[in-house]
Amino acid sequence: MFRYISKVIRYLSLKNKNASQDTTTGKVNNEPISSDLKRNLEVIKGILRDSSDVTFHEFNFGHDRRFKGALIFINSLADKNEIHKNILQPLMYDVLLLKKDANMDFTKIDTVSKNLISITDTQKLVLASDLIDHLLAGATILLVDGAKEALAIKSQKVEHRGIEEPGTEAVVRGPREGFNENVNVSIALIRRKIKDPDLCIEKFNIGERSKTDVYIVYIKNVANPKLIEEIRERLDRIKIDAILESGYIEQFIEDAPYSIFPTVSNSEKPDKVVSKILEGRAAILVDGTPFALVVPMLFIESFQSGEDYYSRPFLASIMRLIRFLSYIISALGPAIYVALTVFHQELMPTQLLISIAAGRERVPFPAILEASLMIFTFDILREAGVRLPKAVGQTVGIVGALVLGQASVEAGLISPIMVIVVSSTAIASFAVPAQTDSGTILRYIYLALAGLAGGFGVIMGLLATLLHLASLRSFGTPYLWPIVPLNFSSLKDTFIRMPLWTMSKRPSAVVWDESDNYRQSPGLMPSPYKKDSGGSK
Amino acid sequence: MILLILIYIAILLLSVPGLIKRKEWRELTFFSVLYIIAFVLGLLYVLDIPVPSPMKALQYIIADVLGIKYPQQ
Amino acid sequence: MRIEKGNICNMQLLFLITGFVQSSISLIDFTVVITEHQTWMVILAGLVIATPFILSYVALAKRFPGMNLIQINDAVYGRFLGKVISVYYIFFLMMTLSFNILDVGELYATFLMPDTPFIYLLIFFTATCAYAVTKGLEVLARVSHLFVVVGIIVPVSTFLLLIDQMDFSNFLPFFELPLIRVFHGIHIMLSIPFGETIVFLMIMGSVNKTEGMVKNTLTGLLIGTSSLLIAAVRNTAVLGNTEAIWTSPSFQSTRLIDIGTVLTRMDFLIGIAQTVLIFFKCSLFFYALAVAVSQLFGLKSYLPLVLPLAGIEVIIAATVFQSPVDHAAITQDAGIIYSVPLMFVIPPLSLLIAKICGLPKPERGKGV
Amino acid sequence: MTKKINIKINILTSKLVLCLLMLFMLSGCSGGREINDLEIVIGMGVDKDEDTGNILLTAQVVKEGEMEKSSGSGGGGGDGKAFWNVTGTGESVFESVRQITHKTGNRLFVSHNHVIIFGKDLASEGLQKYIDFFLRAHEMRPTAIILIAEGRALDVMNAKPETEKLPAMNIAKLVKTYGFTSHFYKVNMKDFASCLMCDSRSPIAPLVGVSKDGDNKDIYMSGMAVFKNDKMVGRLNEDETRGLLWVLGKVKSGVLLISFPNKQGKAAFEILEAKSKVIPEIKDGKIVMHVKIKAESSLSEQTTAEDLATIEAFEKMQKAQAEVIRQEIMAAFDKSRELNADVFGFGEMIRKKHSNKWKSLKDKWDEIYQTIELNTDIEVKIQKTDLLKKPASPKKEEK
Repeated sequence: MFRYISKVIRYLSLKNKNASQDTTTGKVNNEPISSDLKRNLEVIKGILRDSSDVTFHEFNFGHDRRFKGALIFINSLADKNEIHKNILQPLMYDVLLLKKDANMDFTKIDTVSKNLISITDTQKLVLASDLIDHLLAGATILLVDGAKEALAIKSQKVEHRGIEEPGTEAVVRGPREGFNENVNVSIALIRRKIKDPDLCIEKFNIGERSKTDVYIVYIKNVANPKLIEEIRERLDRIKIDAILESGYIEQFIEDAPYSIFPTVSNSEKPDKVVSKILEGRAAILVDGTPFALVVPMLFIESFQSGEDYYSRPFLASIMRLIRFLSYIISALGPAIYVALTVFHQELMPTQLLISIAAGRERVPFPAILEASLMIFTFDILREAGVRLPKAVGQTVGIVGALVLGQASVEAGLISPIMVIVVSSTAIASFAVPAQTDSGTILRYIYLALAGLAGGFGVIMGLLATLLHLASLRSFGTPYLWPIVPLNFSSLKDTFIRMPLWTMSKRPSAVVWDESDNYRQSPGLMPSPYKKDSGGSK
Repeated sequence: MILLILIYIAILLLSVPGLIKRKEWRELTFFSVLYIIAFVLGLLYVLDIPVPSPMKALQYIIADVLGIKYPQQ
Repeated sequence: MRIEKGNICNMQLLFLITGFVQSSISLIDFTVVITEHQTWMVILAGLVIATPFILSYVALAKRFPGMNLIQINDAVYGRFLGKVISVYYIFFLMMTLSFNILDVGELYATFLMPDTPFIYLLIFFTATCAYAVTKGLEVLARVSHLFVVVGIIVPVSTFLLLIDQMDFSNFLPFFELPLIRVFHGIHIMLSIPFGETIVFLMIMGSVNKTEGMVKNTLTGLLIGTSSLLIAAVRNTAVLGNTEAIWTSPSFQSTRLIDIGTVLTRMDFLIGIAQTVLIFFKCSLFFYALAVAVSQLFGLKSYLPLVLPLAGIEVIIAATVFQSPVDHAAITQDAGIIYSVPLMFVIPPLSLLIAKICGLPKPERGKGV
Repeated sequence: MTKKINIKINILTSKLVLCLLMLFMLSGCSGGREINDLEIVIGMGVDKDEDTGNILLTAQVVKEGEMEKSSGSGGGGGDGKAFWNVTGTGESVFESVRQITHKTGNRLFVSHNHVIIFGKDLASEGLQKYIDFFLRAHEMRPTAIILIAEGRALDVMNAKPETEKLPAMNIAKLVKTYGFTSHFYKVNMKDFASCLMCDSRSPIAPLVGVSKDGDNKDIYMSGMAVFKNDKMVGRLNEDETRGLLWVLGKVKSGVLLISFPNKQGKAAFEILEAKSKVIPEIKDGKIVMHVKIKAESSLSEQTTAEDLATIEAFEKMQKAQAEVIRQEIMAAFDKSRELNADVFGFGEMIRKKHSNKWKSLKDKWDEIYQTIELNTDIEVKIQKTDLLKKPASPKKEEK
C-alpha cells in the first residue's frame, strides 16, 4: 500500500520535472544557427554564461582577410596543438597558397571544410543545441560569418591511462590488457580481436546531463536479435541525469532487482568479453569506466575464468570444482558449524566433538553469537583493508587477522575452531569473485537459519535459494542453465571443462539459431599420426 | 498466540493490497473465507481447544460403521 | 479456463514422477512393520498392479488435453456430481499434504532435533513449500531432476557403504507371512507411492506435448521404484529380523555404517534426502491443492489462496494425529481405504464414460 | 502484466520469508543445546545395587579440559583423569540416567556412547528389561558395543588404561580389534537385539574382566558370555569362541598352533582368511549340519629345526591345522549342547532353508538341538612361509 502511494508520488514528481525541463531548455532546443556570427556568439555565450574555460577565438581569414570566423572550444578538453596546426594554420596561412582568382566563397561551411580543414572527423551542425552538445563533448566549433551552419571538429584530447593489467582479474596465463576509462580504447581492444564485418557497435547516449556514450557490442547473426532488441528497449527506458559507471546501467536493466544474485556480469578484460560476444552475448560498454557489462549472465559464468580455457583442461577442471566447493564453503561454512555444534552433535566423530568441546569450554557466548561476531569482525577487516592505502592495509590485515585472532582465542572469547571455520570461509569467498556479494549475504542468512533451526533450517534455506535461482532469468535465459533446466550436452563446460575440441557448439541457451550454432567444426581432436606425416624420416 | 496473530497479520498485509489493486473481488472473497478458517483453526490450536480430526472420523466410519479393517498384528 | 500457464516438457514429467515416487522412501517404513523381509516383493507387486491404473490416468490426461482433474470431473460427471467428486479429491489432497508435512515434523522430532518445538518445524517447512508453490509449477519441474539425483545418490551410496554388513540370507524364506499381511502391504504400496500419482492429473494438463507421455511416465515409475527397492533391500539385508521394531529402519540401518571409524554417523544423509524429497512431494501436492481449490471456485489465479491454505495445512498436520502411533495405525488402515475410490475407481470410470459418450465434446461437455 | 505480477510475488514472498525469520527470532525458539552444556558420555555400565536391588548406572563422562592437556604437563588441578564416572540409581535405566543429572547439572549426552557394560549378576538375571532403553533412546546408536563384566561393570570402567585416556574408548578399541586372535567377538546392540528377537538363537556377548597387578588394573577380554533367552547361562572360553566363529565365518585372523606328535616342537600359523558355509539338511527327521570351511594360513613360527618348506610337510601341516580347527568347532558345539544354547544360529538356518518343516521343529527345538549332528569338512591351505625359507638352524648332513 505504502509502496503504491510512494510510487505514485514519485511518478508525479518525475512528470513535473520533465515538464519544467521542457520549458527552460525549449528555446535553445529549436533555435537554428543564424548567419550572423555576432549573434551566434552572443547566444552561445548566453548559454555558457558561467563557464570560464570556454575560449572564443575570433579571426579573419582568406586572401584579404575578408571572411570572419570564430573558433569555440573548451580549454580543458581541446587539443590546442591540433587546433593551431590543423585548423587555424590552414585557415589563416595555407589558404594563401590557393590561387587568388579561385575566388572561393568561404561563407559556405562546406567549402571551408572541404578545402581547408585537415581534420577528418568533422560534422556539420544546424541547431544551436547540437552545437552546445558537441562543444561540451570536446569538439572545436568553427563558425563562419554568413554561414547558417557550424562545423564541429573533433579535436579533443582526452587524458587517459595507458592499457594496464586490470587489478580485479589478474591471470597467470592469458592477455594482460584491460579495458580503459576511455571507451574508444575499449572498443579498439575488442575490434582488434574480432575482425569481422558482422561485429556491430551501436551507440546510445544516456544521461540528461552526463550525456554518456554507451555502446552495445555484439555480432550480428550470432547474437539473438530479440536479445539486442530487448537491450535497446531497456536502455531507452533509462531516464537519469548521469551515468557515472556501468553499475548505473546494470541496476536499471537487470531482471531481478530484488535478488541478491547478479543477473548482469561485468569484466575488465577484453579477452573475456570477446569470448562472451562470440558465444552470442552482447556487451555494453560505458564511457568512463573500464567495466563492461555482458548480458545475459548465467550463474555458471561466475565459476568460469578465462584461464580455464587457456590452460589445459585437466587442472582447469579441478580448479573449477574447487571454485564450486569454495563457494559452497563460503556460503555454508559457519552455518554448518553452528548447526553441528548446537543441534547435531551426534553427527560429529567423537574425537572431533571432544576437541571442539574442549576449545569452547571457556567461551562465554552461544555458538551463533560467536560465529556472527567473528564473521562481522572479518567483514570489518576486509572493508577497512580495501579502503586503506596499500602499506597501511597490510598492517591492518596482520593486526586484525593475527593479533586479534590469536588474542581472542587466548582470552577465551572465541574458540580456536571457530577461527579456523571463519577464516577458511573468508578465504573461500574470494575464490569466486563474481559471487562474493551473494556469498557474503547468503552466509549471514544461512547462519541465522542454522541458529534458528539447525540443519533443518539450512536445508530449507538451501531449497528456497535453489527455487529462487531456478526462477531467475537474465534477459530471457534461465539463470541456472544448463543445470536447470537440464541440458546434457552443455554440461561439458559446467562442473568440469572438457577439452576445447569437444565444445564445438555455442551454448544453446544464449544463441539465436539453435540448429546452426557451430563455432568450430566438430571432430577437431588432434591426432598427429592420422595423416601421412611424411617428414618423419 | 502473539506469534500466530503476527503471522496472520503478515499474511493479510502481503496478500490483500495486491488483490484490491487488481480488483479481483472474487479472489478476495475466497481468500477471506480460507483466511478466516485458517485463523480460527490456528486460534483453536493455540488455545489448546481440541480441533476435530477428520482422520479420526474417517477411521470411525470406515472401521466401525462399515467394518472394513485389516487385522491388527 | 486453466489457471497455470506454465508449460513443462516430457522430460520434466519423467523427473517429476521419479522424484515423486522416490519421496515415499520414508513411507516404506510403514509397510515394513507389516511385511517385514518381504517388503521388496510388495514394492514390486505394488508397481505391477499400479501400472495399469497409472496408465489410465495418463490416458485420461491425453483424452482431455490441457485440462486438469477438476475440469475433467466437471466434463465427465456434470456440474453437480463433478463438484462433489472434486471436493472429495480436494479433501484427499489436503489430508495427504498434511500427512507429508507431519512426516517431516516427526522425522525431526524423533531423530534429528528432538528439542525443537514441533509446530515451528511445521510452520517453517510449510512456509518454504508455500514459497515453492508461488514460484509455480514450471520452476518446480525445472529443478525436479536435482531432487531425483538426491533420491538416487543417497540410497545407492548408503547401500554401498553397508554392503559388508549385509546378510542376504535375511530374505529367506521367501514366502512366510500370511497372505492377508502381504495383501495389506501391497495395498499400502499401491496407495502411498503409486496411487498418489493421481495428483499428476492436476499437472499433466500442463505438459506441452502429449506424445511420449506414457513412455516417460513408466520410465519415471521404474526409476523411482528402483530407488525404493534399493532402500528396502538395504534395510532388510542389514537389519534382518530387527527391521520391524525400529521406528525408522532406514535411519537405523545407516546408523550402522562404520567404515574405518571415519565414515560413521551417515544418518544425516537419510535426513537430508528425506527432508528434500518430502519437500518436493509436499510442494507438488500443495500446488495441486491450490490449483484445485481455485479451479473449483473459478478463480483467475491460485496465488492468493496459497498462504491461507498453508495456515490450514499446518494446523491440520499438527492436530490430525495424537501421536506417531496413531499416525501409523490410522494411515495403515482407514488412511489407505478411504482413498481407494479416488485412485482406483473414479479415474478408470471417467475414462470409460468419456469413451462411451465420446467426450470431450467441443465446449462444455455434457454430464452422464 | 503477468511479468509484473510475478515480480510482485517475488517481492512478496521474499518479504514473507524475512518476516517469518524475524518472528522466529523474536520468539526465540531454538531447542539447540550449546556444546558446553553437554556431558559427553562415552560409555555406560549397568550393575545391580547391592543394598536396594535397584539399578546402579555408571556413565563415563569426558572431561574435555583434561583431554586437551598433553599427558606430559600434568599440572593443574584434578587427578589428571580425563574421565569421570558418575553413578545414579533407580528402578529403571532411564530413571537412573536422569538421576545422574543430580550430580552433573547437565543432561547426559549419550550419542557418543561406545560401549554398554552389564554386570555379571545382572546378566544372569536377564537383560531384557534393561536393554530396552539402550535401543529406544533416540540418541543411542545401534553400533554401541555390548559387553558383560566378569564382576561389576563399575570396576571395569574405573580401570584406567595406560595409553588411552578414556577407559570406554579403550574397551571399544579392544573389542573392535578382535580379529588379531578371534578369541572373542564384537557384538553391537543391533546384533544382540536381533538374537534376542529370534526364537531359537542364543545371544552372545564378549566378557571383560579386570586383572589386578598391585596398583595397576588392567582390562582383558576373557571369552564370550552365552545367553539362553536373555539370561546368561555360561561362557565360551577362547578356543570355543573361535570354534563358534569358524562356523559363523567371522574368523579374521589368529594363531593356529600345531604340534608334531613324534618329534618335539611346534609350528604356529597365522590365519589369513577363513570362509565358511553351513548347509542344513533334514534326513528322515534327523538334522545334519554340513559345515564347510576353507582357510588360508601362513607359517609364522616354528620351534623345530626341521625344514618345513617341503610339499610333504605342507600337506601334513595342513591336515594338522584342519584337525585343530575341527577340535575347536567341536569344543564349541559340545559346550553349546551342554548349555543347550543355540549360539550358532542353526535354528535360524533351518528356518530360512526349510521354513515349512521349521514350524514343527520350533516348539521342541531345545530337545532337537541335542540330537543335531555336525559334519565338518575343513580345508586349509598354507600360502607362504614369510621371510624364511628354512629355519636358522645348523645344516643337516646329507645322508
